[in-house]
Amino acid sequence: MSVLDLYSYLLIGLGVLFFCTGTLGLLRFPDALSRLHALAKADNLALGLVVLGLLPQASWPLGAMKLLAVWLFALLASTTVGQLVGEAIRRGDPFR
Amino acid sequence: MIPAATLFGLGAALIIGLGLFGVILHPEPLRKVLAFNLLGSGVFVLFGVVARRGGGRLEGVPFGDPVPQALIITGLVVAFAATVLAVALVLRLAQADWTHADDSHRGGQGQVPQPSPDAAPDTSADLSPGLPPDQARAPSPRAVGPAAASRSVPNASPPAAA
Amino acid sequence: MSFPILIIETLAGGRLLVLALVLPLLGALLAFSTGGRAARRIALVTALAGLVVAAAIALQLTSSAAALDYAFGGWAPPLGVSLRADGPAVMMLVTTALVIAATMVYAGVDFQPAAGQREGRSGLVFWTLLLALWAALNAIFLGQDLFNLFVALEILTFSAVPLVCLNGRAETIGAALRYLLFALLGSVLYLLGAGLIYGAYGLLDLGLLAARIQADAGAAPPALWLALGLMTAGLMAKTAIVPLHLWLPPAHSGAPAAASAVLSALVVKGAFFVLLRLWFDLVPVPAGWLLAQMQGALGAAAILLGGVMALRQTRLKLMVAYSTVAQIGYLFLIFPLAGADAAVAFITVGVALDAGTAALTGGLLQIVSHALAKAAMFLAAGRIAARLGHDRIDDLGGVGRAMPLTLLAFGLAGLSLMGLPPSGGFAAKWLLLRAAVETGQWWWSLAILLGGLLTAGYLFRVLATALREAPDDSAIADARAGTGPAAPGPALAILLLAGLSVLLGLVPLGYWELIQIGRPGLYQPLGMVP
Amino acid sequence: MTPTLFADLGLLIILLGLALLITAARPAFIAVAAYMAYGLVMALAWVRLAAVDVALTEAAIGSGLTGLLLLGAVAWSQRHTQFQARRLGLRPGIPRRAGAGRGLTLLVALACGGVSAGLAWVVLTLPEPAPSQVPLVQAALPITGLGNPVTGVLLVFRAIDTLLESVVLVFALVGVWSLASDPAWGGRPRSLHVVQHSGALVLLGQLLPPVGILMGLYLFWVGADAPGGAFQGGTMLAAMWLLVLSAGLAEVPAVASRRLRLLITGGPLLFLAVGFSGWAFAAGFLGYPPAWSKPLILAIEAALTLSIAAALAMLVAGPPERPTAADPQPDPQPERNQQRGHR
Repeated sequence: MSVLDLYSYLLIGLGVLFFCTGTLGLLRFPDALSRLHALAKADNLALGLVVLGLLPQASWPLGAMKLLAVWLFALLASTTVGQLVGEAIRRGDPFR
Repeated sequence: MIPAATLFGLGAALIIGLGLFGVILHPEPLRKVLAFNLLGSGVFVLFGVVARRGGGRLEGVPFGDPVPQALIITGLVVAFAATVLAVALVLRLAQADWTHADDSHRGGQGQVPQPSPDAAPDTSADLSPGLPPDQARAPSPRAVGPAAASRSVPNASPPAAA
Repeated sequence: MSFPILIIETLAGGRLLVLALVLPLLGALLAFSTGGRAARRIALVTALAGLVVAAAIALQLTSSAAALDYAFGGWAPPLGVSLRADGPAVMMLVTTALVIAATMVYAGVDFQPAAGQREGRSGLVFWTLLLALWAALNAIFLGQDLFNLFVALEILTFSAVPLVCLNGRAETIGAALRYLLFALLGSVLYLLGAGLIYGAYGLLDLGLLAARIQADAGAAPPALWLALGLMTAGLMAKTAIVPLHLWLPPAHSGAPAAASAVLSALVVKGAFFVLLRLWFDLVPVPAGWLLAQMQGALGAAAILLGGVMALRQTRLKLMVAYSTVAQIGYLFLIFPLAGADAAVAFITVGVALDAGTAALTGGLLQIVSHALAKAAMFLAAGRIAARLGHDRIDDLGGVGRAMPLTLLAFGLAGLSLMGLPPSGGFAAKWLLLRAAVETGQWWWSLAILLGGLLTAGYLFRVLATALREAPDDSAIADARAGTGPAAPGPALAILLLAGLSVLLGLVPLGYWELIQIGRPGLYQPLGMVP
Repeated sequence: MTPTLFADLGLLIILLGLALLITAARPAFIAVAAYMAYGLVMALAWVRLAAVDVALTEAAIGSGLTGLLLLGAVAWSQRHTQFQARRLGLRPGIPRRAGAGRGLTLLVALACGGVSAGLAWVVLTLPEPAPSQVPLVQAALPITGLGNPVTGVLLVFRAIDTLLESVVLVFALVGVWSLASDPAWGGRPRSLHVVQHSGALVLLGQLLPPVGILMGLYLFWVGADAPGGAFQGGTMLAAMWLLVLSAGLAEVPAVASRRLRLLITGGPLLFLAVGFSGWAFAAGFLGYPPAWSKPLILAIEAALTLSIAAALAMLVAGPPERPTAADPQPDPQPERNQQRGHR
């Protein structure tokens, strides 16, 4: 196992840990807004860590750029969705 | 040892059973549509299993039989079309059930105009004798008057995708 | 296993098959994209072309006495997809073209946009989807590939369902939704079966599959039997055989008459035709003896239940719809009868028939004569309802005086449904009856006879009422006073369909050898007795 | 047990759990959410089954568009039922329908279990080695000039299925439109723009489409030689259009629009035209002359991609509801006001 592999394992493991934390928050927090918070914060960070961990394993430069793009788009999407869900909660739409 | 394809095949068998159960027994039409999608997905997985079994490995990379795979793609698109049509009908039915007094002459002349005064309270009775209770009928709001009903039409524009 | 990849295009006759499939498709796409009043004109032109193509295929088939084949793009099955026109397929092609053309004449200006409007909803939908439905039916009759047949069945569903609720009333939308759910369940079960068959054989082409299955007869894998069971169940839901018939009466009676005619006459037959292909082309029926007996039992139940329900209806269109449930029952008698000991032979009107051939011929004749008669009956019922403003059977008094041509057509169609000589329905039911007697399965003949009595019961009730004088205060008095001379087109179209369903019975039985063209091996050919 | 088999088992357990949730969850919203998650996990399963083309289609259509559609439908029917109930002074809430009796439930469950058991048995007894058409496709693919065998099957060997499938979308659209009311015919589908002022959505609607359109075109272009193709690319384009529509950055076209209809039928019509040309220049209907096959296929796929994108987006948009005459005003929202007033 090379140093790079060790680095990958470490970061991906950390990412998984954050994913678990986020899910725990989703399950245990009392209201919708805080659950949203837990998901948006922890999951984006977790995905970022996983992507960083995978970077040395990907082909350079195309694969790495694709991985980064995935993270970027996931950030963009989750931010927007977080906003929309937050607005819906404030308006009191039937979904809660 | 069980190969992965067989494992997915067994899973598909279970998913198909679940979907079938939902399609036949779920009382709400939208849930029937959902179960239909689940059932279809199980069928597609079975095609995928067949494709995987018929494939092999090329330079270490696994590949499947492209024929069933192409059939799945066609099937997915057709299933989507079916879902859209079913959902449109469900929504239209929900809308119409609240406004069923509003049935003046639409469509061609070939239709039979219903003598609405006597038929209005329960138009379904003479059209669906012997239907089991789980048939797709939305709640029938008998209290709706024609005036109230026609007012609700513009407001009731179906959904916007969230 | 080795197959050729490319084959040379067959003779021009094969191109006709492509035209039969593609012309209505092209018509539908053009009708949709141009829209407006042009949609109807495009449909009529397509109908004319379609009739010519169907007739040309029939001519080609009878003159060459061999099935027509076509492989798309020159790619030979199993890699490619092919079409095949054998005797039964051509019978269905011609019947479909006739019924659709007559329906178009009947619909006439019904679905035209209102004055000052460029395009109306019902018009665009009706003309586009009628053509789509036609394309789907032709694809089903000609299809030789299990998956290609699935896509065709789906197009059939998608074009038939919106026609059911064309008038937009709540109860017809409910009926359409129920129909769609039944049809979709049927399709998905069919697709599942097709997948299992591919898993077992790696083939989808009916001809190649049949050869393989017969080659290893007796050692068929379990996948084949499960697949056939699932596909049969799915197709039976689409055919509306009892007890899967619940969707049919509300759907077929709620649709506008022009649509009802096509739905009842043709659409249910589409699914049934695939069932025939499976049980006669893919596996010979005797292989599934128990299943064939069960199918026959469902058929008998449908004949009786449909008849009784039709007798109890108070609305004309609903009665005609229940009559469809009953008439479909006769079709399912083919399975036990044609599957019986094929060595039993008998001689009838100058033709020697083995029981299996008699049953199959009778069944196909039943499909055709019922298609013509039921289309005529629904169209006649539609005209009566349009004229009277209602279709309550008890208040039909005076119709015989006011609309004699329409009632005549209704009566002629009824003749065929009851199975009275000399109609096509008589020939069909008589052949089935003989097959039942000759193969010692007398219980089926009981169902056939009882079914005929029930049919006579509900039809005579309508005819007797319609021939009574109208009470002065009835709608018919107003209707008679209010309407000017109607265009003769619709009435003549109905009369043509009804007349054909009767005349079918006068065609010499030997001529139905046509049915055997392109179906080698499974049955002994008909022999003419000098 | 090898690690990959362990991963497959995990994937399968998640899928089955979600399937159970889809069937049994009481609130429809949860069932739909579970279905969307199911679709995404299923896309992974497709990769495991060595079907990347299918994985892309599943993620795009099976999970994405179908989920979007069902979610919208559930939201609407709940809001609609609550609104109507309040208006009529009934107790708000969704009335529960009577389910089937216990005996019937048991019977159906047994039948479905039987089907499952039969299928499992068949899966275990499928012939070994599995029959397949791989050798045939491998032998014939070089003639087509394509590198992706799935595209070869879809657009060359089984082109008729693909032609019919593209037409299915057109007819399904006619069916959906047929549910309009007569006065609304020719008008526009309901506006997808429901969220009044959402800066985030508008920003996404401006940022994402250029990238998404590029990706859609790439998916179509690469389909000839690698996973991708008209359906995947078309769905991507449809998704971008729907995003722009729901952000309120563009207006849904009217169903009477000739341009829209030509866009929708253009792909199938071109496909048919090329098909007929096969009679003159190739081995038959839907055949391609060998030298021209790749450019012709790409042309068909390009037209199909656009047609599929338009058809899918219009399918999700639904039947026309607003006569064009009453166009300029935004959709009135009395329904929401009503709800506010009641709270």
